[in-house]
Amino acid sequence: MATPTARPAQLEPRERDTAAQLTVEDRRELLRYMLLMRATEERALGLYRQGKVPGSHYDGRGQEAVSVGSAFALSPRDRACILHRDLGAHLIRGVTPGRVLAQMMGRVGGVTNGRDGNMHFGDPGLGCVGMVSMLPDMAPVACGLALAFQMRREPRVAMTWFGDGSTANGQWHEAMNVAGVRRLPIVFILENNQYAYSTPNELEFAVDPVERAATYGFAGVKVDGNDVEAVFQAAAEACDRARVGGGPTLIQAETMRMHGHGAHDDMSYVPPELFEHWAARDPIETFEKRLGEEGLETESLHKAVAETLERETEWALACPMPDPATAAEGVFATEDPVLGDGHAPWSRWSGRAATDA
Amino acid sequence: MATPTARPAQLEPRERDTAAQLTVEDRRELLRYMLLMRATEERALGLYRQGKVPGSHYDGRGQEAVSVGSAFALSPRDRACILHRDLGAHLIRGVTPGRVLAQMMGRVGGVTNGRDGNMHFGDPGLGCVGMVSMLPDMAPVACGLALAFQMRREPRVAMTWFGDGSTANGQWHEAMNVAGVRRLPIVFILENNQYAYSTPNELEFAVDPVERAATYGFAGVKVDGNDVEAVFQAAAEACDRARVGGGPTLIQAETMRMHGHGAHDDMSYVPPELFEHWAARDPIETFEKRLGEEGLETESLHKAVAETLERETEWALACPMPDPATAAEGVFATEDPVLGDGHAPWSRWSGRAATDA
Amino acid sequence: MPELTYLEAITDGLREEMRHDESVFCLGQDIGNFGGAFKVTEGLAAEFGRDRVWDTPLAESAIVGAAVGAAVEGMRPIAEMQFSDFIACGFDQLVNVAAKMHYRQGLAVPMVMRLPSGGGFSGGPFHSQNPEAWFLQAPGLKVVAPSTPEDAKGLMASAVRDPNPVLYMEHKHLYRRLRGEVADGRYETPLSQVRVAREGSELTVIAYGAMVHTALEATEDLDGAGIEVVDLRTLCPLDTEGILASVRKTSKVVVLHEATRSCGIGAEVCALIAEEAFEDLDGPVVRVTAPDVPIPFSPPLERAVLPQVDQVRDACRELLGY
Amino acid sequence: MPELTYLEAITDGLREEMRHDESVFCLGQDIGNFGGAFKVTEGLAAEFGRDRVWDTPLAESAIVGAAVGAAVEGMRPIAEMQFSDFIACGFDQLVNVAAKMHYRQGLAVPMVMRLPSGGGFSGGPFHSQNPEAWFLQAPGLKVVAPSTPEDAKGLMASAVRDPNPVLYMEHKHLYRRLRGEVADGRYETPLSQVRVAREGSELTVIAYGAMVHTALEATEDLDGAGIEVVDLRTLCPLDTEGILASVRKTSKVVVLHEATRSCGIGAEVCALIAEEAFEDLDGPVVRVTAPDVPIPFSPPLERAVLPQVDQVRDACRELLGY
Ligand SMILES: Cc1ncc(C[n+]2csc(CCOP(=O)(O)OP(=O)(O)O)c2C)c(N)n1
Ligand SMILES: Cc1ncc(C[n+]2csc(CCOP(=O)(O)OP(=O)(O)O)c2C)c(N)n1
Ligand SMILES: [Mg+2]
Ligand SMILES: [Mg+2]
Repeated sequence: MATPTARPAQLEPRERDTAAQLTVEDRRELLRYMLLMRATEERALGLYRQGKVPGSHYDGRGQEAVSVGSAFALSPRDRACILHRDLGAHLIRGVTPGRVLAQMMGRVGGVTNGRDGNMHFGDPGLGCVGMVSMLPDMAPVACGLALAFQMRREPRVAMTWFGDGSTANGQWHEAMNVAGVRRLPIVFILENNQYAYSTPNELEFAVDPVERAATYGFAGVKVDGNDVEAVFQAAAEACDRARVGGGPTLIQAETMRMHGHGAHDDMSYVPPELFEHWAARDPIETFEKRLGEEGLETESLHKAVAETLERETEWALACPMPDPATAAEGVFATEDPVLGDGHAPWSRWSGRAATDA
Repeated sequence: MATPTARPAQLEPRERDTAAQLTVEDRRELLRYMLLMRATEERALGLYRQGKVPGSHYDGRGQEAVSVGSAFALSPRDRACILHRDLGAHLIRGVTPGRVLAQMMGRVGGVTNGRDGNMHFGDPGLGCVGMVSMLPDMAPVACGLALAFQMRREPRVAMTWFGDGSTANGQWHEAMNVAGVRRLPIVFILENNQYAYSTPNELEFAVDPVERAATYGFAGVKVDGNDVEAVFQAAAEACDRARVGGGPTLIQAETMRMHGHGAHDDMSYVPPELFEHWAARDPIETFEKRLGEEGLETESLHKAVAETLERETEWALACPMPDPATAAEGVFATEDPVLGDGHAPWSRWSGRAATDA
Repeated sequence: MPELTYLEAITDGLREEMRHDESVFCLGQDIGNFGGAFKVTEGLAAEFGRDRVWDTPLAESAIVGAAVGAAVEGMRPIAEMQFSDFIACGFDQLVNVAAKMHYRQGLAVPMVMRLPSGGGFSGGPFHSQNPEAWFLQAPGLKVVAPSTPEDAKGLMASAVRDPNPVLYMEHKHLYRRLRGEVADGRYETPLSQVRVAREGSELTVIAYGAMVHTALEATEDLDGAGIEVVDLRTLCPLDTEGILASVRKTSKVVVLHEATRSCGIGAEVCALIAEEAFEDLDGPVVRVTAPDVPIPFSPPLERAVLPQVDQVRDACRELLGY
Repeated sequence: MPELTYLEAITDGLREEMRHDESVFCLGQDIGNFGGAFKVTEGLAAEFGRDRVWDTPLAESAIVGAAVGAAVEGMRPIAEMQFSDFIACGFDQLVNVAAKMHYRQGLAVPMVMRLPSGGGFSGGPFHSQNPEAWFLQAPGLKVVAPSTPEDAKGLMASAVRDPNPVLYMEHKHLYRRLRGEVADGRYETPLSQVRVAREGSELTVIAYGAMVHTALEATEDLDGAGIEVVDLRTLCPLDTEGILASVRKTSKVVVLHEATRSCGIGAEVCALIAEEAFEDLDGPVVRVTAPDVPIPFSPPLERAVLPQVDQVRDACRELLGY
């Protein structure tokens, strides 16, 4: 059925890294980041309810395993365009919770210093290009990042996330097709959280979009998006493949958005049974239970995360609002872009030079 | 693999028409329209070389079987958004060759009276909505036509054509996805003429785009685009299916553009072997040979077509250029749209009331 | 007459048009079951069915394109962008397909494109834009921008009945903040006619949408000067006569809008005046607009960027003293 | 100095930039093997390889988006739309992603977007447009529009080196009709500086792109009047000082462009003058532009729509006699 892909790989295939191995410490880190994401979002929601967060508020409650599991596979010099449900990915790249809270509150010290709000950010210094609201506009942009790696023969990967709703959009298709034709080193994470705002899957597409990957000439993988290790495994394999010239991968992570689209949305369109089904499969509880059964201690993580959040919240609340006199500054750049490298907490990357990703 | 389509059919399935039957007269008509298309385009090219056609010139040499075979399946009240390679479809709907020539020459009497040129036209009075240059913008528009039929519970079909190049575009995807989700009564004809301008298939997509139909939830059919009866058969089946609520079909017709993208293009990018391969499979010669072997007389058609062309050319050349004083008129409409019905030469439609399509 | 919010007036307009004509239908994201991101279409799916209030996939080009196709086939679609900012994603279908259809082939496209626009509530760079001026550089589109509940309903009726593609700019910041009397039943507010929101003879402030209220507030009692406020209501085609009539009367003009400055509606209005009413002018034509920057999220920044009452007042004072 | 056509000067500019900096690359439809629809990129694939001159699929949003991504990652992409008209299909990536990137997150986007634009050769409604004004309503984009071979090359160099997204409007009708001396090697023509194409003291005609030549021809010998022709060269950010300096000198202004009228560049220039140079004006600011219609195909219709020498002459005469 599939004709051979049109463009040969740009890079000489090299020895694949041995299958992704997680140490005990890695697994604790996965849990810690999920806890940190949830705690940060809960705090942000609290600040929103106190009226300290202007505009709207969006979070990724229930989707922690997707963002943490996938971003954990990235090396320092990989690049990420992160979605509004994926705070965990930002945290893994090295954005501190305080900066996230300051971002939401529109303060200096937030990632965009009040220029943009909500989850519309990405720290260029940590290898991230912040999303725009138009979905999924970062998919073509991520193709451009991957194109740069490919042209410079660098073994690096671009990763980008989008929702089920985004798969209906033309830009999604253009990105997938271009990535397939050029065999770009890119990993697409499709978070199927069952709804695009209030619109259920069956009004968005007639067939599961992961099926489309094959028709773009690359692998499509469906994983349990509430199992952080499964997501990680799929992402690590996809990154390995991309790094050696094996082209893109589409990973469809099945999950559920457990909060409204935004804080204003009561989710009345979600049947209670569906909600309950997913509530029983909370990604953090499931994973913590698994670790506990294996005898790992996790209680101390809760305490550490809670302490971090206190400190970070305090820091964020001490950040000033931006100076209105600066409002019109910075429309045009005067210097060339410099994307820095991100953190990469997976043990595979420690001890390696960042350039040796 | 394919999950069930999301939206149930809007129409009660009714008895399928018996498999598309072509009478001897129908088959002669297919040949006649192909001859008429080729003769009209040859004449237009001649006028272009004489400097009587301003701007550029595009034709569908070699693709006659696609446009004629598919449009022949349409009923009077069906609607068509026709591509720049598909003059045959216009002729079948009832546009006279003279109006086409006048159109190319930018004259009053041309389908757009000089407002637009080339193949950018469609006679609203004959149920056509003229294409724009942006490809494949008519695909979403055709979805809108089909949507109107579906909402009004009318057993009618929208047909639209696009090239292989267009399948890379986001609007193509949006149209296919929406058509699949709503199970619209629409027939998509993908003319794979091996190139998008100078760009060969392998730089356009990694996998044959007909494979994608299944991932949008509907049938994808690949046919020999140089066999007018095969194209017709696929189109007739697709129309029948659409008319009874069976949803869209994507028909991929394999063919070859035997002229340059435009008259300025010498096709130097086409390997001679490829060109020769297709030249030996000319859709008109092949079909005429088949009819001849079955004992059908076809010579008189050539003569009739030649005579028609003489008359029509004369008519076109007698058309005046538009009055410059009218150039700024008609930007805004003052009356509601009225799309008329098209001709439908297939014998199945004769004797039926137009409304009974 | 009942008092409705600006938002309720739009809903009322939609409902009346859908009751009046079966061929009117709505399409857009989350407009059915959910009633739309702002609840403008709330209740319509219940009354008219999910087929006539279609929850589309997230596909702006398909939404606009399908509206065009349905319109030429005799329907009267009302398409919604969830925010006007997203029109950039369906831009090509509007400016190349819808706008040029009638000029090219004499085929009318009676569709309405609802564009919830404007800022003032920390929507940030992607939920606060005022994209109306783009469409004046795409001949064939009409643009309306109601500023009152009464006009919101009446312009909706006119937009639906007009045989052309009409972009309907509804200002989000007015949705629930503004109330006004709105007549029951169907009525149409004529297109391309300015409304004199307040009469005056010493200076004219020309505005539209939410800024009409900023203009009124700024000039309500400005050192006793008689300041006329002209509400454009239709941005394309402009009511040039209505604009020039006020300019001829007052000889001084401030043009105010929330959209960014360069090549905005204000530029067109100023150019029109500089060309057609030069002799009537007693001072420069002054623009008060957002500067050429994306609309920032943080409240102090957003306030600094969006035109404020004080700025309008200062501009008027300066011009009065000219 | 060699004489080059406008088209050759663009090619020369591209070649020099690609030789100068390995991170410069081109992407677009049919630009590699075929050398582009207009042969502007001819020879580049042979010299620099098909990877640096990428024949993309027919996907404008992907082209613009990929350029944005590559740019922030340290490349300097030069993307081509086959005709500027197709920018409507990649519009969202430009106005929402590229334009706002630096303001939002301090990340520069050094990319060039080549837009072959303009009419005059029966290109019809979809191959003749001049979409430049849209981008002034999308803060964060720069726009240049060279009128001579010399500037075509020099502005290409500046556009490539600028850390911002720069839209490069290349007028198709000048491609092979205009020749001029062009220096060998790299040189940069500064952005945001008008060029006085001809000095004069009685009236200023402000134009850009192909219309600069229409302006020069129309005013070459106009009843002996000393008419200044100002070539804007950069449309965003405008050289407001350069414009106002000429207006202050001549006191009379005709603004000329090929794009349609409403909310065009001309509107912005007129508004600027009406606001900043009111006291210097000795007459209305007159616009000569295409009317608000799609550009028709048929030669007599197209001629009637595009500004012609005679119209400019008439406008100048009338204003001189004011
Ligand atoms: C192009 C575009 N159109 C409309 C919207 C408005 N909108 C914001 S989120 C959303 C739903 C997105 O659904 P999905 O892609 O599944 O992401 P999720 O929020 O479920 O993670 C919509 C329609 C948008 N952001 N972008
Ligand atoms: C959106 C868009 N981008 C670019 C073009 C310029 N263009 C005209 S025809 C063409 C190739 C089209 O290829 P295909 O779809 O295969 O149709 P064909 O001409 O081969 O029938 C291109 C790129 C266009 N018409 N529309
Ligand atoms: Mg979703
Ligand atoms: Mg083709």
